[in-house]
Amino acid sequence: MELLINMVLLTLLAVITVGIIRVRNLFGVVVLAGAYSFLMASVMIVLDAVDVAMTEASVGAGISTVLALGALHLTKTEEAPPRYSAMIPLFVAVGTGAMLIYGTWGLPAFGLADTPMNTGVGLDYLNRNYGETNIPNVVTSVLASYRGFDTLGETTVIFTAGIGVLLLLKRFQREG
Amino acid sequence: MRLDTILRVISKLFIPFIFIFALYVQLHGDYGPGGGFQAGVILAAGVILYAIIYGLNAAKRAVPIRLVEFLIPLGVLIYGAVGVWGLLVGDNYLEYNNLSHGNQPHGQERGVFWVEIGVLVTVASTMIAIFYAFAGRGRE
Amino acid sequence: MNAWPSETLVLLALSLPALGAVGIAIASRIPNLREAVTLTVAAANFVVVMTLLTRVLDGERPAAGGWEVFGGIEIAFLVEPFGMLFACVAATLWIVNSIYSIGYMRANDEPRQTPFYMCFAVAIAAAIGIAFSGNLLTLFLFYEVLTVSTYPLVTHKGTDEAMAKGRIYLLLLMATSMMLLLPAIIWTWVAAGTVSFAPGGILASAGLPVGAVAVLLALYIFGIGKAAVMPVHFWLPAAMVAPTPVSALLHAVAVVKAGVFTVVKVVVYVFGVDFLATSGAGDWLTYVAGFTVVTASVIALRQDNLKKRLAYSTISQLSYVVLATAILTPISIIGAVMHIAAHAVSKITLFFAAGSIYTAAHLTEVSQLDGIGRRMPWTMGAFAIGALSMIGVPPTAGFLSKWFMLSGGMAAENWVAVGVIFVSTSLNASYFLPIVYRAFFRTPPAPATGHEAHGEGPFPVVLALTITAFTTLAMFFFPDIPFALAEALVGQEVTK
Amino acid sequence: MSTAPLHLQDHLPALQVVLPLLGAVVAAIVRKGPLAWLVALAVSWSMPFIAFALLYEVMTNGTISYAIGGWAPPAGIEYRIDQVNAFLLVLVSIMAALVMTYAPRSVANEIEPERQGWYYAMFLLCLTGLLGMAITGDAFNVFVFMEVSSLSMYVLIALGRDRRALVAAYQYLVIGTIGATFYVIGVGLLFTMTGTLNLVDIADKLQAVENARPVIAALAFIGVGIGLKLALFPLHLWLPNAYAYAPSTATAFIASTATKVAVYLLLRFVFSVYGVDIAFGDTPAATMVLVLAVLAMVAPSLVAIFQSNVKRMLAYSSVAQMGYIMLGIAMVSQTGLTGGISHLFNHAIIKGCLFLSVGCMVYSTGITRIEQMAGIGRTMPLTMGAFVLAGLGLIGVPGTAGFVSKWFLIMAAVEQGLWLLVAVIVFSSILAVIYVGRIIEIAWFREPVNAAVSPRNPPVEMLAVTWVLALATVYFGFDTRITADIAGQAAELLLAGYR
Amino acid sequence: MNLIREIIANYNYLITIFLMVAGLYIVVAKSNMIKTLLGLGVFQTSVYLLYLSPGKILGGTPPILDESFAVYSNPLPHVLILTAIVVGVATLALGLALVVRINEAYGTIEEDEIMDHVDRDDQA
Repeated sequence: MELLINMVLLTLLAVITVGIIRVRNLFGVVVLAGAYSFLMASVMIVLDAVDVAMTEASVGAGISTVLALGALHLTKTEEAPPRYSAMIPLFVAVGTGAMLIYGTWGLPAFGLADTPMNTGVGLDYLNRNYGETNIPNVVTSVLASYRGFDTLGETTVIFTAGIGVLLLLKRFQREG
Repeated sequence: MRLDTILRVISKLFIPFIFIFALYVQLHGDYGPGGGFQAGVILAAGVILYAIIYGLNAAKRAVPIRLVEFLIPLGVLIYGAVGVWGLLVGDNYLEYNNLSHGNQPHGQERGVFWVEIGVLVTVASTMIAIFYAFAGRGRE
Repeated sequence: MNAWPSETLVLLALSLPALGAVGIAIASRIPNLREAVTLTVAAANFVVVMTLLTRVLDGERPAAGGWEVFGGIEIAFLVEPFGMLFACVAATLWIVNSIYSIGYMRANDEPRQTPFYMCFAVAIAAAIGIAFSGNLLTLFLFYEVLTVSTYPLVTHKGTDEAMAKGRIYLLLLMATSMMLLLPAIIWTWVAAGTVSFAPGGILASAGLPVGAVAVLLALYIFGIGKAAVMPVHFWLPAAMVAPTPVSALLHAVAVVKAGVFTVVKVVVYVFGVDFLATSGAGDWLTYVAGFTVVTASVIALRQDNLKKRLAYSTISQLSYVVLATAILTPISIIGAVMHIAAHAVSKITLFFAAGSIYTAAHLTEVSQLDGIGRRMPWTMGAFAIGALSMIGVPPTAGFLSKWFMLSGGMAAENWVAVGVIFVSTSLNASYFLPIVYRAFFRTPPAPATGHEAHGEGPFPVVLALTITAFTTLAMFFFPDIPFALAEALVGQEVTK
Repeated sequence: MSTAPLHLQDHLPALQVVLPLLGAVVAAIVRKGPLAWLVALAVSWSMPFIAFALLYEVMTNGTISYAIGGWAPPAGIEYRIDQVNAFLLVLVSIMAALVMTYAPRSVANEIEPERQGWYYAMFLLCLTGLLGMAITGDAFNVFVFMEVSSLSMYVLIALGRDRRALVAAYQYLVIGTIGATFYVIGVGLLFTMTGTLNLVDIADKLQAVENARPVIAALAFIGVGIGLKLALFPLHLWLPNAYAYAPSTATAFIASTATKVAVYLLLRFVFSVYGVDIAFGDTPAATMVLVLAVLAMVAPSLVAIFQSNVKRMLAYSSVAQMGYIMLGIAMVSQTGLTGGISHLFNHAIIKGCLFLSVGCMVYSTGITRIEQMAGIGRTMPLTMGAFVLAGLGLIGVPGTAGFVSKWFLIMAAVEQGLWLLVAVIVFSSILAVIYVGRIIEIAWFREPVNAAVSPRNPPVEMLAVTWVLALATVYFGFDTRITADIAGQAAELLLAGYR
Repeated sequence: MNLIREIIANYNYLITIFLMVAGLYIVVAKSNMIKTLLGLGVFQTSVYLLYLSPGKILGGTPPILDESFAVYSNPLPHVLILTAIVVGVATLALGLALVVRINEAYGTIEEDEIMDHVDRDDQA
């Protein structure tokens, strides 16, 4: 059952992506992107990544969409027809895909418990978490404590982006 | 016009709940899905909604831009400071074990709590600031 | 000064000209003071070098430096007889050339004289660095410094032509040294495990196959573009755009001498004469050098521009040195060494004369020189002496060196070399003597042809060229010092 | 209940990254340009001391491992410092300190007052990111700091005065993100196959992996991703405009550090994590990199000759110099790596000096186009004097730092009998002679024109810093203890791998 | 039959790869900057799947410890992807800001048109 839902949702994702490629009206594209994020979020729920799903929903479908719309509001909403043939890009993309298929075909099958990844550090966290931190949500404890430095970096990234956007867009009295 | 007023009324009722929800997500992050980042985004969403309905200037009156610009670095500062706190009690950077008189789990909870606060502050304020910047760019 | 340790003297000889450059820069506002600085430093440097000379003649081999740069390779100096000779040439001619420059630069009021004197001083420093260098790395370092410091001198005029020629000069010398010489040095390092000059050479024991040795030698010979062995000689005629004192520096004092000096030094101290002679890896050199000698002379014969003719004569005279080296007998090597000194003094005389003519009469072509000897007896007298020395007629320095080369060639039964020397001697005669003849025995054209009355060149100019001409003669009658040094050089060779 | 006293020296690894981070925060809070600069200056001058302390520690007591958050790796994030990255930390922090000293008036000249405070914050964030990438021993942590540095770099570049700066920043953003994502894909594959993120841990888990395909694919992705970051020809297209239109200080700093850190990452993965056997044993990687390196040494140099903007010319030469470095790596030999790594250092100094002297010129005259530089050497002798010295270093004239690294590279090629490579190396340095010589000729031997005639003198601190680097170029041409020697040790370490 | 099992076992990866290729294609092929950035988003999102899928254990539950569950999915990928999402949105915000500025400077957000302007600037 899990498996089936998972596959259905994924297929829908693929369909929407095609839409994103083909639609020329940028508003439409942004809306599709929002839907894409929602689907992605639900896939994440199926994959038991509830925190991630929540974030993806609020960020991908929420903030990103708002920002994109804001940007559209400041620029224009129709995509010009392509000037050059899309052969080379297609080649690049397909090449990457081929490399990926080559690479991923050796990956462990979906949903198994005894893969190196699921017997590695991840399991370790699950086992030791209770003794070391009183935080039932292992994601939170790993995020904020075991790999807290990543999260500091992540916060720094947000900080950087925030200041960056202000540097680029904020109007100071002198100009304008 | 009427529609608009309805919208305003509803949202007036709605926005406080958004903030409460954000608070819940923030504090409940230890036990269920959620945490500083998600809460921050939701908080920002609330303000953005307010701005969309009552206009940018109203929002800027409610949440002044200077404050936001001050909060962005503050969050990181809080986070970084927790790490320094770890140093001060003689542990490694970002180590929480002795933040609460050597009681490791408590120390961890305390550290995580403050860290999440830091994340919340930076994320929320950044999102708001970015929204202000984009929205403000349009005028004149 | 005699009390000072030799190491100090070596370092002093290296640093004095460099310091001189700084002094010149400081004094740039007051020309007289600036020239005073140049002359004093040159004189001081001369004294230092001479003091070293006495010690080297006493058999001392002063060393200095020894700062490790990487992986056991040092910046090191070792004064051996041959280097000593080159240093003497450079130090002596620096004084004379400075005197001459002062006269020339002022008479033709050239622009930007401060950078000129600065670069000149640096070039001298580089030349002495080459002379005293104790290993290939040090030599290469100063070799490139010399290239870089002379580039502004070549482009001194600042005209588009000067810059175009400057480009050729810089590119050719840089290209050869970086693309051929540097790999050759590194190859030597990898093969022999050292790059220090050693009597008898360092490659003999490296166990390279003969073919590889020949290739390596080729990398060296053509990598040392300053030796102007054809086909890497273009830069020398190109550099004729520079003012005469610079030409003198290039042709006599530093640059080309640095080239042939390096060639001889590499053959003697890196390959080792015996090793080359026995392995036969150097035989091809005779032909290349011989070809250059003859071809360059032929070209010189066809030049009407005086400085161009002198330039090509230089190319051929340089290959005399290479040829003499390629004969690979002690006698011929002595000849090579002697010829470096002999050619230096004679060729500088010729260039001084050419410059003097240009300054006084603004003439550049051979065909314009009819009867000029009457107006400028000193200049043309000196020119005649220089020319005779070039041809190798006694009583001039050129005779001695050629004599040794010939006897060396005979001894080695290297008939190619011998033949080349005979042919080119006749060629030399046929492109120098006509000039002397015109100058003295042709009647000067009527003033109508824009031949305004003029006398000798400026005093410093005439003084300088008289000194060098006199030296050219003196070296024939008192060849003891260069001879002693040369013998010391091969002496090590023979006893080895 | 243990509150041991605080021993700062034990926490230098953390401080190396946290100080600039907090510095950036403070700078962003104070907001006023001059104040922010003071903060940035204080922080960036503390960096070299920490870096040297770490280097000394490593040289004396070997590798340092620091567990962030007190969680022993692989559960926690480990900071792991050995000769290789200690060397890099020194380089990056020194460049930061120098550029920051140089900065105030140049920035005041190029950035509006209101933006300056945040500009310095961005600068420190960039520094944080680079140091973080260099110091961490955790594959994913690398990614996080890669993004910190990248995002701040995009902003720094976009702040250039020319409108082309915006486009350059945008293109760099797109390409940089693709690169980072490729890197993450690679790490993801590794993570899936090994179940860990700690580099050392990955290294020894890789032995057990029987199915090699995902592992090799991971290497490919990581390689391409980092290749984009370090502008490995032909993935360099973002670089020239980025360098050309960014503010002088940003260009100088980025050009001398960012690509170097990327190279370090590549070295780390290829040699330490994968090890020579896996990386080069059953893949054509070495040959491919060799070919690319050769192309990189020639093609961009040719392009550089025909540039009309001096900063762009230097940018293309940077791409070519990366070719030298990659060549040293691709020869997979002690000597080659020594050459490559020492060139990392030498090129940073040389390029830093060149861009800083151009910065002085821009400050005084606003000139960046080459034909306008006519005669500027006579009106600004000090500035262009430094340019000439560093230019000679770029060519690799003996007595300059550039010569040392070239010596090792040629030597490596000769050792392996790769005569063609020798030819390429020397040929591309002749190309350097051409494009540097062109500038020198125009700057010194042409008659000055309009703007170049009467420039305002560049401030003393700008000239001072530029000359410090110029003299360093000469100094490291003779004293190679902190370049070639340490590079040699680093090379040994890398060839040994993590196992 | 066997192939189908193979495909089911690797379905997540296949979709992941498809999304990657699609995203990359948008980035490289499209000239419109906003669309490019959205494509970049798709490209990054696909990585989320690459990390999350292998972390899923069939029959497992979200990694929130509780007596009533025994099998949990791997928490580590979740943490990493949280960070990745943040990076994604940060990049998007910055990119859009740049696009807005570019639009103000050049009056268009079509990259090939802008490159024409850039070339003209280079000539001038």
